[in-house]
Amino acid sequence: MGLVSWLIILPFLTAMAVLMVPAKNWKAIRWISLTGTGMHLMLTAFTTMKFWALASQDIPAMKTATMTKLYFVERVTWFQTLGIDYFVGLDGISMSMVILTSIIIFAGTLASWNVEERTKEFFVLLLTLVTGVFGVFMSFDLFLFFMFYEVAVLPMYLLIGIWGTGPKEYAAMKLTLMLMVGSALILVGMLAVYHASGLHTFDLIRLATVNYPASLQTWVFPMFFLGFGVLGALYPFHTWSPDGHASAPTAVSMLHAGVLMKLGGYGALRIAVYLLPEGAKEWGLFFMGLTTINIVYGSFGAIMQKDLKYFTAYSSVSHCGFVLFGVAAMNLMGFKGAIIQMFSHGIMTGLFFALIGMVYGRTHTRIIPDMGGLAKVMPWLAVCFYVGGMASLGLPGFAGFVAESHVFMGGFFGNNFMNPVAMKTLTIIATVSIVVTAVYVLRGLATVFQGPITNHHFHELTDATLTEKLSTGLLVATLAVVGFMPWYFIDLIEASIFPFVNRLQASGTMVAFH
Amino acid sequence: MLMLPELTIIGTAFLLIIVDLFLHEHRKAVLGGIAMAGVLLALGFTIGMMPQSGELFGGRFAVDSVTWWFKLLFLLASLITLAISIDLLDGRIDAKHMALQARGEYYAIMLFSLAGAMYLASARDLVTLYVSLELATIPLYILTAWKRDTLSSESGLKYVILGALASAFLLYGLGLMFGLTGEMNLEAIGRSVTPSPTFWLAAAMVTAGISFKLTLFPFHMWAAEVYQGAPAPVTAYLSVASKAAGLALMFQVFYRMMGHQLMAWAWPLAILAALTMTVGNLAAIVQNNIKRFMAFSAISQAGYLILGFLGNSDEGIPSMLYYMLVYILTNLAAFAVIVWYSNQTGRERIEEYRGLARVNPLVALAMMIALFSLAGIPPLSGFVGKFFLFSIASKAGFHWLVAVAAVNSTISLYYYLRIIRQMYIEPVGQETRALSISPVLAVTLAITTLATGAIGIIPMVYETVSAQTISWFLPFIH
Amino acid sequence: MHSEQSFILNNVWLIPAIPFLSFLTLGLLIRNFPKKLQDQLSGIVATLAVFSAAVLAYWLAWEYFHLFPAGVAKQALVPWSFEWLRYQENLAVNVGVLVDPISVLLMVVVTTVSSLVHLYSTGYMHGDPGYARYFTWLNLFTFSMLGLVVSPNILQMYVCWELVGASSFLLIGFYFEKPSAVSASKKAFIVTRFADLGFLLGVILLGYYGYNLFASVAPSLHASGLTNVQPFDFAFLTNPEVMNQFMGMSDTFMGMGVLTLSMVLIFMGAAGKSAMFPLHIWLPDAMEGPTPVSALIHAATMVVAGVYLVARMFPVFAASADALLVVMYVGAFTALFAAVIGCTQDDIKRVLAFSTLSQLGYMMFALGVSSMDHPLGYTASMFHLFTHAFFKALLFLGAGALIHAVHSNSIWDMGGLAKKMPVTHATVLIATLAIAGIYPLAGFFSKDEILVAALESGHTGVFAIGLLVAGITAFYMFRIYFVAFWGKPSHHSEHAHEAPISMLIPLIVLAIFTIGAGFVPMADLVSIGHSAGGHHGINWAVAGPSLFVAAAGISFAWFMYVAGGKQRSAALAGALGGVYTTIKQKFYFDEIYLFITKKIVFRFIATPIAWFDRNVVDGGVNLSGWLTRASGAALNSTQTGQVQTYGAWFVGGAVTVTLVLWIFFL
Amino acid sequence: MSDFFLSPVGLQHWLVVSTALFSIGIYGLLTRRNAVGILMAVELLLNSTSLNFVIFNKFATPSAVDGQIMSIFIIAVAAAEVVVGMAIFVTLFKHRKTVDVTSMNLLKN
Repeated sequence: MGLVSWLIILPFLTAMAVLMVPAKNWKAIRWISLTGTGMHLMLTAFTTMKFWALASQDIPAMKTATMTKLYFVERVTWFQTLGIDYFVGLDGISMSMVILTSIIIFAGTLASWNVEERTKEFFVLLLTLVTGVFGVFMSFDLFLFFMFYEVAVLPMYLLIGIWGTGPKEYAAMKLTLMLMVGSALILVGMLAVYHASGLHTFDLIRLATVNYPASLQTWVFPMFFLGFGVLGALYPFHTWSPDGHASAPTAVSMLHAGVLMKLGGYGALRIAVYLLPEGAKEWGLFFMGLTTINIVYGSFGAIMQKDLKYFTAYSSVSHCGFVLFGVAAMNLMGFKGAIIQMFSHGIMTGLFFALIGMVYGRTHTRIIPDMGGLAKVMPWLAVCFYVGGMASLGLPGFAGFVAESHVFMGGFFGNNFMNPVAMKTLTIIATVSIVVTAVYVLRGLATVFQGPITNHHFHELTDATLTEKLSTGLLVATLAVVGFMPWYFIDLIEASIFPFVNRLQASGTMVAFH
Repeated sequence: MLMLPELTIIGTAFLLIIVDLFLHEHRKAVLGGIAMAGVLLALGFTIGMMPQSGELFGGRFAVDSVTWWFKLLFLLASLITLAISIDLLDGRIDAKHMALQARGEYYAIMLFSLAGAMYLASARDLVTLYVSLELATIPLYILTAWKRDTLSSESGLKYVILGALASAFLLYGLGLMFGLTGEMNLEAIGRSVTPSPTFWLAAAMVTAGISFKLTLFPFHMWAAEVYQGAPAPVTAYLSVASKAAGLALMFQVFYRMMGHQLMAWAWPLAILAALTMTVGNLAAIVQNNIKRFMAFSAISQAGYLILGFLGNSDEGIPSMLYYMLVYILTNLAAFAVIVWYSNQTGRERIEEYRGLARVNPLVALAMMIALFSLAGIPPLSGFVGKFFLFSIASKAGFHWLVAVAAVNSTISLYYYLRIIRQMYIEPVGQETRALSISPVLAVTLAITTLATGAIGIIPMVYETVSAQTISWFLPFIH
Repeated sequence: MHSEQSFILNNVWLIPAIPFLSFLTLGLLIRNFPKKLQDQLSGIVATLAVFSAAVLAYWLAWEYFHLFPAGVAKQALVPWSFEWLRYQENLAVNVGVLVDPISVLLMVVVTTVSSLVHLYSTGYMHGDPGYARYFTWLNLFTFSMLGLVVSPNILQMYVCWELVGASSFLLIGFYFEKPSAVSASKKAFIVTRFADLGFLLGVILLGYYGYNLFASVAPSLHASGLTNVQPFDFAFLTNPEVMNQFMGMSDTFMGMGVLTLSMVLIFMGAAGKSAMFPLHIWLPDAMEGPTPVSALIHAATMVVAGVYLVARMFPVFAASADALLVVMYVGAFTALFAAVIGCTQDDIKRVLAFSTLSQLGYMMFALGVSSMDHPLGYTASMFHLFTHAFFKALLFLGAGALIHAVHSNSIWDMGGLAKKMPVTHATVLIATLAIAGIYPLAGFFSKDEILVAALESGHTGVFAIGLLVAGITAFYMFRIYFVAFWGKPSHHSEHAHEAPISMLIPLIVLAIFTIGAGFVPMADLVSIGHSAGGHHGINWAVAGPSLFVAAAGISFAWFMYVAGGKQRSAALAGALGGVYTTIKQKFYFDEIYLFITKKIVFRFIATPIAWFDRNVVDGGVNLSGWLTRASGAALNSTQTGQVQTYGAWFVGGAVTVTLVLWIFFL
Repeated sequence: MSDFFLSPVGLQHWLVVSTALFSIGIYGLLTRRNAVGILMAVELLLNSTSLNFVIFNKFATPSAVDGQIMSIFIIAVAAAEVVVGMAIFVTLFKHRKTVDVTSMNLLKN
């Protein structure tokens, strides 16, 4: 088994190890989980270093490539008659997402340190879910991709249903069903592409060498984009996200908002745009419009939220809008921005939800107006919250800025097949969100952390524990490292983005706007 | 000896009746063992003779690759059903509830039905087809009413009336086919029949008859009541073996008899499939009795199943057979739990499954796996099976149907999750201690559950089906 | 050119890096020490770091200004840069340091004021529970500001621009338990953020058009020695050839020329940071921060970043006459507007804040009146920036000493402090005279140059405003001076005594600067455009009236507040009636903004969107669920239990299938 | 139409008979309240199909006896089917003391 397979299987093995432990040893269970995810983090770090050395050298060569170059490829024939392979590997986009997931799950395990009810089942489900996520990010066979995709979605139902709060069954059901409708659309598109290619393979890379008939692309592309869009909280299919996040337990919210929503953007780019460039050209502006609504609408929606989790969920809607906006901008900067935004938003929301969980664990409320002056008693959490907030409003020095500036530039610079005036106008509308984001982030955080302490019980509260500090510190550091040294990250992903752009440029007839 | 498996089954059935006469009541537990041994033996013969093909009785009885697979499916379904029936028949149940009477006859009648289904797969002319079909069906009427209480008898009566109506339609259609061609042999009819109003009338009547067995809309109405009223193991058998027999019948009629017109059939079949899955799914949402619920779930599964007929695809045959296999294993895993729970507590309402995961975590896990597989969640085999079927529909250009089917899967997930929610999320209900489970049932449950997981991941099963049956139907259409 | 040999010229990056390192050290490590040690260490580390940066800055200034002989235009150097962020080919951000006259000037100003403020703060903040946190953030600010100053490209400028905004936010809200401080910090951040939206769009616009030009101009740029240049670089944007291309561009966007539009947008950012009308509302509230912070950030350094940005981009602004006119009018109006409000405020720091606004208006319109051919205003603006930094910082620190002594911000709570706090009194008097423009203090020279520039440019109206504002400035500055030092002692001020030595040293040093700064030959050091500068001397035709106006202002203040006491001013206020109230309420701008945000944005946009999302969008989702269930129930009701009904369904189904088949196939 | 009445008895006439039987069977099955009546209707249905086979045997393949064999099988199977139906009905009758199928709707919805 190669590196990539280990990256996929390790969480699952950890889950199996957890299964072996009797449920009453819940302390042992969380240590096993932590060890497993910690090992995964180290393995990821090791892989990243190896990958970086290879990929950053390929940047010049990839500038004109139309075919994704994969590293650490493993391929085993699976269902031969249908051309289904176990085909996994890494490119820059996958690598960055794997790093994200590995960090989030490690931090999430730390953040779930106080799950004492049915600990065993919790960690088994969590680790199974993560296995699915890793699988999605590293598989390059559509069937395998889809398989992992659903594995990643489904444990969420139980995780929210059992360990959640509030109207958890409703939220869990809504989330699961909406995402499943999305995956239904993906399935339709996937099969259509498979049969249209005539290659008799689900190999994504080979499928992307075909020029599909325009009539097919016209209807399959929106299927894909909407299908992935549901997971990426595309307006108006985002409403699972506030309810789901609000009801989910901490680690699940982290993982869900941090990683799972990224599957949407990832799939939209990797599959929708890459396979169907002409469809992308045709629909780009439409989806750009929708995502603009996402960005602005989400940020306005966040202003009036009373519950911290709803607040963060709407902010996620807005920020995930940037991801899809970048994808819909259909150029190098847009794609790059989308990837960086996925990463930064993942870390950022992961941080937010971890912190909300920690604050909630202390104050037993998530209602913003009920809190106040918490910075006094929990300075660590407050600082981390502010770092997250600043990152989310795109403050330079954190990853969010790198991402958003890419996305805006991508939208503004446009491309040679979409109406430039419309693109520029939409971009300008989208930029408004940076102000609105500042408004809601500062309003929300100021109410919670600043001002005098409103409730005398709060005086007795304590600051973060060691595990909590470790968990949040890791996330904060990641945000800062990417924000301050973006070139490492860009070197990591850039070589893998050229093929998307080049395939777009090479496909079909050009509609000249210039 | 191409007929060896069938003869083994019939022999076992007679043996059971005879042994039953001479056994003392408290030793009758051995009957279940005999029945299972007989089925196992037949299974062994079937597998052992697998690659062979040939004919008997002047081509009225024949075996080929697809026939073998159907027989395997029937035998497997019966074997598992027998395994999950034994507790109820041997009285290893909660004392408050009545066990089923007359074990010997029960097993024998079930084996007769099995034999009928097996002959059905081998039938090559109208006489054998009809007689074997009735041999497969009539014992089911009896089994349905086996409990002899009001509900069981009522469902038996409904089944027999509607079943007779359906076989009359089928027979009328077959009669018209005979009249159009003057042939009794299925393939001969297929070769010489030409489209005409009478042909389409006959086709419609035959389809109605088959649809009844396969529970396709709007011929499905019996299923809910019969499934609900029948004893739980019989429901299990009905939901798999009867459906597999229906599929075998459909293969016979559609491929052999109307193979040349199959391409023309695609659109009506697609509509039928779409309606069936939608109706089954929607109605399942509001059910409270788990057996009735499983009836609607089974109806929707039938809707997926016939996607394999679309577009004359050579992958359709293995896909449908594979899906049938998956469905048998998965559904019987679920039914094993349902039967067990009903044996132990007499409970059949969905709300009554609350908290099962706390008291019997492994059983709940098995149930969850089975339900997820039914809903088509990867990496379970239910997903793989559905995926292949959807692929057939997509290949035939029925993208809208794939969309309908996929959305239907989502709806089905909703109601399967209802049960999972009761088991996992809701607090513990009436039970506070773990319910006991008999070794036979435990082993059955373990095997079916593991198989449900494994045959989706391990490609060998599908590859084998595919290798053996993929171009089976080509002779019938050229 | 011997820059290679100079250590400091090659290592300018050290100047911002030292405060940054100190920030990191304090931010990450200091929390691990015991509280007492934290307080001792953080002050020392932070102050030393900034002092060493200051030393380096002076060294740099010395080296740099001696690099070029007199009369030779001082070239911009980029001794150090690296690729930080690569958007795409030919569009990257090369983070680095730019050394040119104004950046060196600003580095000197920033490090000087910052180190003095650090020193002052060790006394002023003594015993505060957030002592270590305070110095951490102060260092962060210093780093960001220095980073901003040395930016060789507009994107780095934007990055540091945001960072100073954030550190300003943190420092304004330093007393985070005080609701007014919290809301002031939010307001500051959000208003400047709004302005930065314009800046960002301007940057994107410039980047876009610059990138489109890049390929065509790159060869000639390479030929002229500009290798490794990127569209974001100032060297690129201010390159004459590039600007020619820009001006020749026929593209319009939203009805405006590309160049004008981008410059107006960038000016929007500058106006936000420099609190130009109508984005000025955050600055008076920002006085909620600790007074040294106000001195450093909201008087001397950060707020001049807007002016600095316009100066930095001046060649481009100059290429668009319309944009420059906007700069001029906004600057002049702000100068007047803020000065008028300043006359009515009672909070000493707010008066100083409005005076800052007013002075920033001066700097702005000084830029607005100049051009590449007549760069006097440019020099004057930088000169005023330079001098203002010192005397305004001095004023704030002096005010801080007063507040420290009387524990109140209101000038009416002070009074009679001249004797009790002699050093403070003397230094504040020097600064007040300087800002009033009295010869030979620093403010006189720079203000004089601005007025000369305005007059020479032919914008007489602007000149008149400048002159008028000089008088008003003298009035309101002496108003607070007289009231605070000469007025009747209140119970607050009875027990006041002189500030500790750590606070007095900065006052004294700044007073020295205030006296001396006017004599710096600014025109030799800082100039732009086609004329090589040269000292103008004092133009008495302008200086005379301006001195007269200042003296009149001082006299009126004396008349009102010393001779007349409180009654006379109250009578005047009463006579003015509604006008006075309006001015005192700052023309109700806060209320207008509050109305727009709370009433319009929150109530008519955010709330409806939240409602819409929960009810319409989510309602749609729930509706589809409900419909599914309802149709399930409807279907279920067809299961009547009547076997004959089922039979009818069967027969009907068979008939339908027959019909369908006939319709399909016949 | 008149041809039909005037021509000698042939295929069409027999088919009319069988179709009529079939229709009466359906009518009876759908409308009779008495379960025994319904089982009789089932007999009619099956007999109609049985008749069909005989007719087609006579007119389509006069030389063979396939259809007639089929009809014999149908008769046998129909008997089995009705016997089973009758047995179940008797059991049910013991419980319900009624022959009315419309009242046998405990299982519904």
